[in-house]
Amino acid sequence: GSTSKSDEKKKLVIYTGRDKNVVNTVISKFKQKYPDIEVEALTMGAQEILERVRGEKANPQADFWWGAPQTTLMTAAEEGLLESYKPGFADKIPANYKDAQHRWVGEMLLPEVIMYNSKALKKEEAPQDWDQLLDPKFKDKIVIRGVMQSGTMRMIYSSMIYRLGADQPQKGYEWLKKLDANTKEYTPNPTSLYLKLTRQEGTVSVWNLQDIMIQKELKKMPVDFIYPKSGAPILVDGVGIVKGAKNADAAKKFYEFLFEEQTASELSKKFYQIPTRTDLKKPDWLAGTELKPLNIDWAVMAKKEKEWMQYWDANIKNKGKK
Amino acid sequence: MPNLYEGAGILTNVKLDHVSKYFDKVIGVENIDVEIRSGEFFTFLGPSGCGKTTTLRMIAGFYYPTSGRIFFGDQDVTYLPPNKRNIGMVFQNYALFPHLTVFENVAFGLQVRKKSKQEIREKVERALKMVHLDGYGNRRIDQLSGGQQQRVALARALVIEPQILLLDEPLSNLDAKLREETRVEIKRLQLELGITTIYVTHDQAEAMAMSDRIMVMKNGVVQQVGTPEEIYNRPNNQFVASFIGESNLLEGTVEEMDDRLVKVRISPELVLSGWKENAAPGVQLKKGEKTTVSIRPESIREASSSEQGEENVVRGQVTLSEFTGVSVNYLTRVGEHQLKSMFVNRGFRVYQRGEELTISIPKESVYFLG
Amino acid sequence: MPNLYEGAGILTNVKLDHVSKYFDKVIGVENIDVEIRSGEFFTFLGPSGCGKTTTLRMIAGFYYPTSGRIFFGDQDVTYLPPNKRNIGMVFQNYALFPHLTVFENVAFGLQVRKKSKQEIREKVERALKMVHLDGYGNRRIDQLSGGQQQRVALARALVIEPQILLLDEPLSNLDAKLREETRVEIKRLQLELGITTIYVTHDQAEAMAMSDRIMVMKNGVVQQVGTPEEIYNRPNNQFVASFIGESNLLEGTVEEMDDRLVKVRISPELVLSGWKENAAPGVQLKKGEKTTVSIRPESIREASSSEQGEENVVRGQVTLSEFTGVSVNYLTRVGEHQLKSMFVNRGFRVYQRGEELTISIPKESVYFLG
Amino acid sequence: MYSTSNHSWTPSAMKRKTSITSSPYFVYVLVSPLFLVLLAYVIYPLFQTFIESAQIDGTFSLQNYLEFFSLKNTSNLEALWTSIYISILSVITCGIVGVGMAFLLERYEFPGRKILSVLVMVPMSLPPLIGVLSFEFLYGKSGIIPRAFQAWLGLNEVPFALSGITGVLVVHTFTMYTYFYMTASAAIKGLDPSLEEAAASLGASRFYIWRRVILPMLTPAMVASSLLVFMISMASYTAPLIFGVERTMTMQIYLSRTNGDLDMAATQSTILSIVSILFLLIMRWYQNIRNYQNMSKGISVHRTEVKSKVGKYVAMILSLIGVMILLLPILVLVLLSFSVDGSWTVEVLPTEYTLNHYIELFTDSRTWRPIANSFEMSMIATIGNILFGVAAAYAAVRLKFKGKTLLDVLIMIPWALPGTVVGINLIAAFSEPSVFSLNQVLVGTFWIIPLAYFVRHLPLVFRSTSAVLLQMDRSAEEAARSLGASWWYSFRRVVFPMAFSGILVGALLAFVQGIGEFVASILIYTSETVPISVEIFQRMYAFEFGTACAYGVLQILLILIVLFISQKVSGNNNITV
Ligand SMILES: Nc1ncnc2c1ncn2[C@@H]1O[C@H](COP(=O)(O)OP(=O)(O)OP(=O)(O)O)[C@@H](O)[C@H]1O
Ligand SMILES: Nc1ncnc2c1ncn2[C@@H]1O[C@H](COP(=O)(O)OP(=O)(O)OP(=O)(O)O)[C@@H](O)[C@H]1O
Ligand SMILES: [Fe+3]
Ligand SMILES: [Mg+2]
Ligand SMILES: [Mg+2]
Repeated sequence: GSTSKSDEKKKLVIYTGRDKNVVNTVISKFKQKYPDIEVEALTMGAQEILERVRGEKANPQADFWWGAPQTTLMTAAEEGLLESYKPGFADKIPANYKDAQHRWVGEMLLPEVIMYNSKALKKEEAPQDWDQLLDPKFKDKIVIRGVMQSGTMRMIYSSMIYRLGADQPQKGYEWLKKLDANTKEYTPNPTSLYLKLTRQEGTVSVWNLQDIMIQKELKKMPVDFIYPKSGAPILVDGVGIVKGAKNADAAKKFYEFLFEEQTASELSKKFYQIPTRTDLKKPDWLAGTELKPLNIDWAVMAKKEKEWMQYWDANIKNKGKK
Repeated sequence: MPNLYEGAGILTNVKLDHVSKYFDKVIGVENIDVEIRSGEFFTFLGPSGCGKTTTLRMIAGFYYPTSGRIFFGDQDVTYLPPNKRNIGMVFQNYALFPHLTVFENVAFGLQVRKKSKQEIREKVERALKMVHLDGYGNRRIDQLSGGQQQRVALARALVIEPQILLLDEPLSNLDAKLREETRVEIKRLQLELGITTIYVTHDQAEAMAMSDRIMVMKNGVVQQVGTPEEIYNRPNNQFVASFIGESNLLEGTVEEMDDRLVKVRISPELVLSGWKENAAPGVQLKKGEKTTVSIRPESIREASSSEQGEENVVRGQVTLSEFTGVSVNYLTRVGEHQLKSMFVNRGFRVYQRGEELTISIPKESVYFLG
Repeated sequence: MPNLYEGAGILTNVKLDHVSKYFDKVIGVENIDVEIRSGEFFTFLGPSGCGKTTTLRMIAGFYYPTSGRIFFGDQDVTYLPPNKRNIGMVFQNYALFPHLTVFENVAFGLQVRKKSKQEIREKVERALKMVHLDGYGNRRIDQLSGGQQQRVALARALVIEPQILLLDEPLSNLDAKLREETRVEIKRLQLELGITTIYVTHDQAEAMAMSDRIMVMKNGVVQQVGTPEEIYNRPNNQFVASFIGESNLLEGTVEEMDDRLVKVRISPELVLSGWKENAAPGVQLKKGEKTTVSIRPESIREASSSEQGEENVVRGQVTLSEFTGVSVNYLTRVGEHQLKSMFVNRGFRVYQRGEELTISIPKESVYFLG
Repeated sequence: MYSTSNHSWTPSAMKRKTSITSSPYFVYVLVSPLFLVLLAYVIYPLFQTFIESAQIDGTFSLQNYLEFFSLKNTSNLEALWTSIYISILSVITCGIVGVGMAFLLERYEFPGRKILSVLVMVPMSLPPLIGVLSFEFLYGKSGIIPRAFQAWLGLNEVPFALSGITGVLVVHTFTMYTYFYMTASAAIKGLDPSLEEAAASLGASRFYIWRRVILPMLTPAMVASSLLVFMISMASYTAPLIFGVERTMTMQIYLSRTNGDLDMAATQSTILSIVSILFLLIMRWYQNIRNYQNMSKGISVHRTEVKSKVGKYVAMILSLIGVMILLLPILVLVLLSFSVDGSWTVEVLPTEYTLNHYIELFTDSRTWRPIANSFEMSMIATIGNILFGVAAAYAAVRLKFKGKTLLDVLIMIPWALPGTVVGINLIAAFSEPSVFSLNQVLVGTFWIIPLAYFVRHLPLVFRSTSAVLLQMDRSAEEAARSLGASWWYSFRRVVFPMAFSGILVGALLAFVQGIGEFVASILIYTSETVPISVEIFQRMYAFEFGTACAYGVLQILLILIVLFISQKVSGNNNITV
């Protein structure tokens, strides 16, 4: 049963993949607005959220799932872990950024871009487009976040294959093989990716725009991004209500709150999020960059990704140099 | 719960009812059937590995018999846990508590019985004094010599004044003086408190001196149960005769026999006569038949020259002469036989190897084992 | 470095040069100064806790002396590691390797010496046979009885035929038969191979029977070193007299004295005379002065009625009568004194507590301890 | 009989009592609670895992297993092989380092030995997440040591860097040698000193004695730690990942799960546990061949002799070096906690230092909550481990009953599985009320984490306790019983104190593991019970690397205090000079 007595505080349990600072900011604002709702936010990786929600399916503990790549959300939706709910702002979000049955909705866009060490390389010296990554001059200068464990990376790599023709992945494989040849190392986690980059074990990588901005602006790390000329795969990071949520009301309130203009623009300013809502103003820090997406059919990607990545893992990874 | 610990006055005979114990296929003991009377001092005697410890451990409750039952009084205790048996045990390997001091080791059983601090202190000190370890209370066990450790084990078992005392070679590492004193002390306690005591020793003299009855075992099988005199003077078989004390075992043929006397020819040079009644139970002597004669070395005397040629007086050559302080032991060759004899050291002249010696074997010391 | 393992022919006398060992403040042994001759069978004898094991462990190299030096032959071995000493040792606590079988335990020392498989097999089997454990080779140590374990320990030390053999109560858990046999075996090995043997035992008879010389200790201090006869018949002091065998120690005053005979009054009822030369080293007897007389119980005889009233013949009341098989022991009260006596069991009549008994004390058995 | 006594009981009253406790089946009464608990927390989830792996669309099928072993796609087989290979090597390296350190620190007395013997345990307190990173900082391509060499030798490139299997082994050795160290120390302490003397008297050299007497006598301890190390290496995730050894069983499981291949993941988990169980069975068999129980008569003297001066100093220097090497990664953490995030780039050592991370920690009122949480939950779990683990070890070593091996296997399985799998199993088992959870939903409550720690770390106490019990002469316990002590009394006064060293080792390992546990915690923690590891993870996730390190340092310090106190409690008095 959900919260019963009126004098008792209502509760809201959020599983979130967002960083602590984002969570704190949003929740304290939310609490100002809804002082009678007690919010519990548990931070973990998207994969862990999926595992937890899966495990708790019979007796869900969470109400709101805040933050996971759309592929994960799609899996969860397929497994029946997400509640179908159409929020009030739904119309302001383009159809390709949300589930048709409203089991999840994209909150922000994560363009995947090229990252470089701005202390070691000048902006002009860095690769300007995907294909330039294959340039021999970047041999052993590229470090990549371990592909198989990272939703982001799998997405980028699949996009590269898709880009060169989804029906004939061989081309994409070739491309990735060349990239592998130039890659010095795959790092086990984002932290060590940044560490290796700043410590100049490598100078170039690919990663998502938001993180790069945070590192650059908030952490004063010597990194910067280059938006590939031919366009970037834009990942959608979304949210949803857990199926069987005990505090569905509160979850809906939070849902709406999260997408309010004020919240979204604050997150955008402070944490470099690019909101999915089309009706909002483009953040200042994006001035001059055109968000050109690669043209990708996510349904096809989702179907193929597993096969492609397994192939990559088995046949390409660490084999490019031979 | 019954207060077993206030044991005084309780009669505790221990009955082993056809008890056997096998270790997989190895025989520990087989079919032991004996009753140890309440308040008795009972000794298990037998060669190393004959099953003494095994039997004791079954009585203590550390082994369950493979078959058979054990009773304390009327109560079947075969499967009763050891701590319910009100026994005190000295283990062959001491089994001291290494993490406790000497005092704490001895106090352990009293603490279990929830005695007052005061009483524990007094009793432990008395017990330590008894084994000459007063002043060692605070020592750690590993700071004691082997014999001292054994004494702690002894004190620990005695201090609780149990109803049944199981002693597995409790004095094996002590010197004669201390053994003697401790023996007296154990005996005193046993008599005073009416404790049923079961004693394992490798020392026959000790067994003889202390026991009310002795059980002689061999390869897990009981050979004889009886008083020290019975066992010594009327052994059931050759094994008992030779195991308890020294014995000359000689095979021969009954040559002559009348109502009282039997004459046995051992060898051309050696004919012995003895009293007919001196025969092991069940032995039927018949003229012309084989028999085995047992003679204790200490019963043999040096014959004076005047006795020469008398019955049971023979002359031989000393092949081994051994001085033990108390006595001189000889091996004397008579024909093909070597006769052991033991002469008490009274300042007699000591014969050396090779010398001739005339010995006399009293008729009453010739025992027929059949 | 000399190859100690090929020991045959090397003379190994063991010299303890003013050796002391303290454990913090506790005295282990103090100022031991003795030389054990090559090939000798030397015994440490003394009450429990007197420092026998401590001394042995210093010779083995497990303790370093607090002061003093130890020599094997000319070589100072005080700090030489044990494994370089070519010793064989039987530990008082056996110290068997629980993770190895009987065979492996015994073979250990031979494997260290890199003997061939064949040789090891043969030697181990012979050693096991010697201690009557043939067929036990594959047993685990925890499947043996106490005495069997001790025998494994013995076999393990003997099989390597070391130059120096250190035996710490190696027979304490064996029965008389087996002790006897093993003693003979040890002795044989020792003589055959010229092994210097240092033996610790609590059994004086054993010590007497086997030893070339004996060192008697008390509280860590040496009391006397000498042959068994010397120690038994001419003890240095009261302690030795009473520790080695039984002794009646009686205090009295020298009443009469001539060139050969001394007469001592012990009590109004008891006057003893003995030969003057029977006195401990350094004892000066003077008329009117106090002296202590030592009489061995076994030297006391039952007096025939005809001897009544003669010198050294006294009448008393039996206060304790103990049958040990070999002998009957009496305590006889004469005035305020209790005289221990031991009569060999020859089927004599056994006096009971309370009966009157007349005893005779041979003059040659009266020894003056000063 | 007994009629003369004036108490009121009758033989029949006694008989009733006897009939329960004396029955040969009594032991089953004793051990069945153990089995019940294990059934609930181990078998049940594991069985479900197996069912999942052997079911395709609701019908039984071994398809997944065929696929696993198919030669068409060998990545699973490769992963299995790599995992086994790494695990065996890890056992060997951990054994060498752990036993070596135990030998130096237990057998030699030198100034500072006590401090070193605490420090040597510190590596196990290394927080798993940032801990592995510190290796990167130390030995990675841009690590302090390679860069120092590069600078020193004036090279263009770093001369060496840790990677691949070597890297994994270094990390494994570093983080897991403590299993060997601690169990071996306890065993060396409990070893009958007269055995060494006996061997020496038979002419054996030090080395020979070690080879033939001491090491074999340490078998129970070594078997215990080998099992622990092997299994956790099999389940190791981060270390192989960091050093680019990606084809491991855990990685395969992870990938299967992210791919949504749940039945394949279940298959892989099952195979992982089967390998670990096989290893367990082999080790048990090996251990059971021989007897390790102290058989000497009486209590042997501990040798009081100081060894040669040279040996003493060599030992001192060796252990000092050992400890320094072992402490390096922790020192790096300390260094990082004081350096400005992102400032340390191409230099050998950080250039800018700051106290900010600590200030941040100490000014945040919530800093202590996770620490308190972790200590509390780990403590609860450890107490449970002691109660249950010691009882189970006692039963397994001392009692005779059928199903001992099964008990052993059951206890060890949670250790053999990857933490994630354990976490997921627990969620699955306790997200609905069941008999085993006393009809409570444990998921989302405080109790689920202590329960996870308990189940997962039970093997530590169980193993180390059984190792000492195997070594301990059981006759002391018999003596206590013969003196009238009930089972419980003699357990309390004799068995427990005599086995204390082993129990303490297990308890410490369990406690420290609990404090560091992350993989399962992240799946089951609630906002009330954020453990320190999750907190560190969150800081790292928010890119507050320095603060995360500072947090880690705090954790290490606290663990160090615990270790130090326990060292004092255990009264390290076996070596006296
Ligand atoms: N480690 C130790 N610490 C303190 N005192 C000790 C230590 N070892 C032995 N002692 C003491 O030193 C004395 C001599 O001991 P030792 O073991 O040499 O006696 P022992 O003659 O062999 O006696 P036993 O016949 O009982 O074995 C004893 O009083 C003993 O208590
Ligand atoms: N656990 C066991 N497994 C196999 N055989 C055993 C075991 N325990 C004892 N035995 C065997 O049982 C027999 C009897 O052993 P027990 O310990 O009772 O002998 P004992 O009479 O006490 O001998 P000792 O005087 O040498 O102590 C021995 O032959 C011994 O080898
Ligand atoms: Fe004896
Ligand atoms: Mg025995
Ligand atoms: Mg001794």
